[in-house]
Amino acid sequence: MIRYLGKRIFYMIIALFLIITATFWLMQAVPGGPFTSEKQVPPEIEAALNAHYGLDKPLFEQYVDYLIRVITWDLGPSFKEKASTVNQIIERGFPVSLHLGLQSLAIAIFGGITLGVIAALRHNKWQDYTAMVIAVLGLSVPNFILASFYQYIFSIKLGWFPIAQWEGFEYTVLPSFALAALPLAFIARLTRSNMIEVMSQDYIKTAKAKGLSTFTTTVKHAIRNALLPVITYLGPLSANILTGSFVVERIFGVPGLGREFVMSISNRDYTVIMGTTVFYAILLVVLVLLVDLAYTIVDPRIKLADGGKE
Amino acid sequence: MQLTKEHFEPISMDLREAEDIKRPSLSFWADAWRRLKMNKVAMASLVFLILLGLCAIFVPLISSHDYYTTELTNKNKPPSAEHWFGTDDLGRDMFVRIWHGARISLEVGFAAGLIDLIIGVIWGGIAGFFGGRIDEYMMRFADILYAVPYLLVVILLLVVLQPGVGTIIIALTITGWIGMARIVRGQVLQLKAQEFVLAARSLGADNGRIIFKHLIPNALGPILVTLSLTVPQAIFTESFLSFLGLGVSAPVASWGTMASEGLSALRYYPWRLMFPAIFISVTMLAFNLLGDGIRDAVDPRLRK
Amino acid sequence: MANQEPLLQVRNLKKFFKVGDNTLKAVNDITFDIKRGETLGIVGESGCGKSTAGRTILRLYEPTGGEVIFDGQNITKLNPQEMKAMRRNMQMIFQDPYASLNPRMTVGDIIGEALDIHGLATGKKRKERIQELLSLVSLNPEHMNRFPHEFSGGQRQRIGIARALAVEPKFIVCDEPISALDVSVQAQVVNLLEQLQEKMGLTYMFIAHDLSMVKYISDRVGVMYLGKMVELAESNKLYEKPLHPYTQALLSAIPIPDPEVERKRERIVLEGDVPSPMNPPSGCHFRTRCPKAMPECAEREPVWKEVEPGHFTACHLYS
Amino acid sequence: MERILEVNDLHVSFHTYAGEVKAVRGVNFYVNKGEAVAIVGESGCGKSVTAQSLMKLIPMPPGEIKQGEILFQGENIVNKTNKEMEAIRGKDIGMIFQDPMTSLNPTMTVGNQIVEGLVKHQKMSRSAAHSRAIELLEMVGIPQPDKRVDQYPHQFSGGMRQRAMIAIALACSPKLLIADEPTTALDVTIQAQILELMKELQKKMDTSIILITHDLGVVAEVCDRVIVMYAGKVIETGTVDDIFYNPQHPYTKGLLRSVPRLDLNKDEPLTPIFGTPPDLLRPPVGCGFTARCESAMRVCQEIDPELTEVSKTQQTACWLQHPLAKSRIGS
Repeated sequence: MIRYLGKRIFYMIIALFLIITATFWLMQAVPGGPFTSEKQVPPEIEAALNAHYGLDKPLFEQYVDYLIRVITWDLGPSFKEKASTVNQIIERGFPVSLHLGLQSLAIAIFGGITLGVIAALRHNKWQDYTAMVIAVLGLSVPNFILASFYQYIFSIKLGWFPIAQWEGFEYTVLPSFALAALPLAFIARLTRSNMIEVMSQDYIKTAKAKGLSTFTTTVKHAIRNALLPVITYLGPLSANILTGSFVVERIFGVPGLGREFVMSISNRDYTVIMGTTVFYAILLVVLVLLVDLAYTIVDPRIKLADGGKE
Repeated sequence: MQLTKEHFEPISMDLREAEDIKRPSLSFWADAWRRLKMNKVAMASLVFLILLGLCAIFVPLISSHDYYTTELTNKNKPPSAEHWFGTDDLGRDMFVRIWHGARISLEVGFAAGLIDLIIGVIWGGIAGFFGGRIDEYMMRFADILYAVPYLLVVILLLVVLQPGVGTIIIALTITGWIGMARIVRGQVLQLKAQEFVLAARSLGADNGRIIFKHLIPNALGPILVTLSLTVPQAIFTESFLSFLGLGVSAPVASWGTMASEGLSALRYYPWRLMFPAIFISVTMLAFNLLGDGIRDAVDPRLRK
Repeated sequence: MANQEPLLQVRNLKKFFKVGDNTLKAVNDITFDIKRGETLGIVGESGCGKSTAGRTILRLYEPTGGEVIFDGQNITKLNPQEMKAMRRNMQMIFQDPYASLNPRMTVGDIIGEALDIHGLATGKKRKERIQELLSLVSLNPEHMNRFPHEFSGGQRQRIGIARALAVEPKFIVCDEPISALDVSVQAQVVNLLEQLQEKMGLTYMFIAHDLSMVKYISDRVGVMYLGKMVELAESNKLYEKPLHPYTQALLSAIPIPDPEVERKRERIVLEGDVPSPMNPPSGCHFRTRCPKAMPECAEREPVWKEVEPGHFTACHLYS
Repeated sequence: MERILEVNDLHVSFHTYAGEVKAVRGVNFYVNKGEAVAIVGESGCGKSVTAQSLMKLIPMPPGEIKQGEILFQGENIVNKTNKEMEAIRGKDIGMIFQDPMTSLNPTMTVGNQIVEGLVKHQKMSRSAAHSRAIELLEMVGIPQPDKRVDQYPHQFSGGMRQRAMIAIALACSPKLLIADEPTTALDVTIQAQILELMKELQKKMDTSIILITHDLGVVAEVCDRVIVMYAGKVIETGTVDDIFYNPQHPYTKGLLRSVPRLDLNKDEPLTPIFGTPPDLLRPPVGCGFTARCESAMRVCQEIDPELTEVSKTQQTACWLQHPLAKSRIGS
């Protein structure tokens, strides 16, 4: 267990190191240098700025400095929004995004599992077909289209929900559902195919041969085994929700980190791009690790001593 | 019925005949194609995608409009006989722009799919076939790259590089091949241990024969299924990036940029969002349905 | 017999696999001969290393140690070209009639592959040869353009035999060729193998877990347990006078299709499970389940020796 | 003799995309109290489908019991609802499956899998059921049962898993135990252990056993009576002595002649049955064995023979039993 964990954390650190390094050097490659703004800055001010941020040092030293600052969780100032640091922008935007993300994840997990289980239990009946049509639509309609569609129908035409902003529960409904669609569809399909496979396993026959009711067999034997593999996909699905938040927050004007990130891209606010990317990368990599760990704990078959799955 | 003596005359059974096979002979691919043809949804998707491809090639060539000419007197017009899908805020013909966007989507989708396929098959094939140390190092490298969030890398690259279709394809494939490599490696590892490969080895077959005659033909099914998912994924990512303003730059039309422009005018000119939205969604849907159909057609578990 | 030298001599053969940080000693120091024209049966339970032994003898797995001498030539030392030529002499028939034929190739191409690799026949001659081979294993030659999935298990196994015969080998390793088949079909395959042996002077190594079938087809039988050969004798003798306690238990465990015999039989039922081959017991591997285990069994490995003429065993009871 | 089970004219079909597979085509047999009956046949002969139909465990759809009756203790199971079946399964009829590796739930402890049946049928509290589970594990010969009870199936070896399956099947002391190829997936020395255990428990609990197998040796070792199935039908039935020493049906004879005997020296060659069993998607009109039968007659191709009595204990379905056939062969 400890060894497996150590190994995983080691790879995680390598991956993060690569991301930070790549981010830094890519930003250096931007034509004109990362900290050049379009406006003409008086040379003496620019020199002062450069000195202050260590931009006059050789690149490699700047790189080392940057690494150290990331480790001490100091992501530097924003160059466009003079009053805030990147840390402040993350502290401001992330709670909103987290709220939205968790709500979407909850919808996706609950809805996806329900849909998948129903479809599997009513295999090849109309409930199955309906659920799978919903799922394939969820996989096919991109989130930004779906978000715009929701906004047009439910806000502009029907007026049921506010068009934009983030001021209360009713503001969270449309963005959450727009973000949840793809993970929901994915979970539904996965749950369904796992359920169908599990239902044909010998141990389901054993359970029935014991005289257990269909309900008990389904809940205690089938669903549990069918859902275990779904857990492993929660990592990638969270990543999907996270990147989806870039567009959905923009469309609904949600003041989250996703929108900040998109704005920093259009503003070419390089320190914010770098800082947010590093933050997202850490978040996702840690999340994937946690999900994998959760899986190994939940599934008794996996002996961590042997180095992970199978 | 009255049984007579004649009924109890012995008959000689030709035992060879008992073993004759009467069903027509079908190769795996002929059989898979037959199954795919029976799947109406998948065939409809295939037909749609072929039509989409043909229109993307020919409509911009034969249309009297083009995608970049602005006509400021004619802006934000709803669909009409002259402009089938209406015009945008610069008076450009949406119909031609949509087909131009289709070109970009399909280009990006197939180019990214092809590059993923080539790198993935070579990388995963080598790792799986040779195994041992080589496999360990190659897959560890892939694992670390895989841990890097896909879209973040793509976005980061697009911020830095010159915008354009080529850039998008490079950005999409820089870590996109890993999924294919993993599938191919898994297949090769599994097939390599099969008895028919051992049989070929015991006959004295060399690596080339084993790879090309035994491994690749048997891994082709899962590769095709993976490819059928890679293409719509790439199309989606391109339109997503264009929507964020990181894709192709004006005046080139991509479905994503059109949707992004249409969104700002949603309240008054809904068709400007509607057409690109429908085209992205239906194309994605067709690819997904075709992919499902291909998966069902080549899945050996359904085979009897 | 003109040549008294054994066709195949296996000397201290070892095959170890690395599994994580452990070593799986699948075949651990086995020694025996196979005479020209005979059938040597190898029996043992799952995990005893019998299949690995067969594959290592053909160098489908590289041996970890020991020698395999075929017709006076040590094949473990051959370079790839020499080995390829050697493969014409030694072939294999596999266990799983579904996995041993490439599902994407026609039956003709599966059999023809052997001809292609060694350049034995091309064009019209190739087709004729394939049809001749199909007839040899009692399959309809017209079926050469069909795919494996169109055949039944027994027919597929015959295709596998035809493939092995294509290169006209002297020696064939039959790796559980009948285990996956139905009872009535098993006899078809076994009879075919016997006919071919007679017709073509083949030498077989017949691996199986079904001791009654092995005894039926083999001239001599070797018994394996956890990577070791524990006993080897002429097949009737092995049944009449088994020396090793494991052989005794194995023979006793096999039910006989005769109710009268079964009613009278006293059975030795072994306790417990086969230990993991990753971590076999010290000394004699069988001692944990052996009804006659002695203190010295845990201390030293028994030596493989000829207790009676032609009857080998490795057991402290006979040292 | 009390008849615990009687099956009359059972037909079971599966509806596949290729058409209706008639897996069981009119099966008749019975089981007495305390008796061990074997159902023997090759793969695809319908023996497993028959066994699973007895508990209505075949998946429906695609499966369907088309006609016939299954009388368990005088009550027709075929007409019972799912709820009524639940009360019988595990309580009156227990079942063991072929592959011990897949027939236990991998994510539930072995103990809990035994407990479930006890809680359901004997209304035991969970803690009482848990201690009962330990007793049961001990009864089936699992060492350290108090420790093993809380382990997961993957921590058990194949033989131990099959023992655990037996414990599950016998937890509520059923009157009938159906064992579907219980030792096929096991090594011979482990098979010997499991068969020994089954014989011992049968004596102790006075359970009737239906043993599904293709291994004639296992039949000779364990069973009192034998039912031979071919192509979805019973083609011969009798006591073990009838079947092994006086087989009447050419298929039974062929089966016996195609397996070598360990205790005899090799003197006569094996006589295989040529060909393969018929496709039950398109079952043959007459006797299903005609195409592979050395003694086939014209009538065999046209009319399916019915089970006729050979002796008080033995029946066979073969036209060779017809007086006209006997007189021809006699002359």
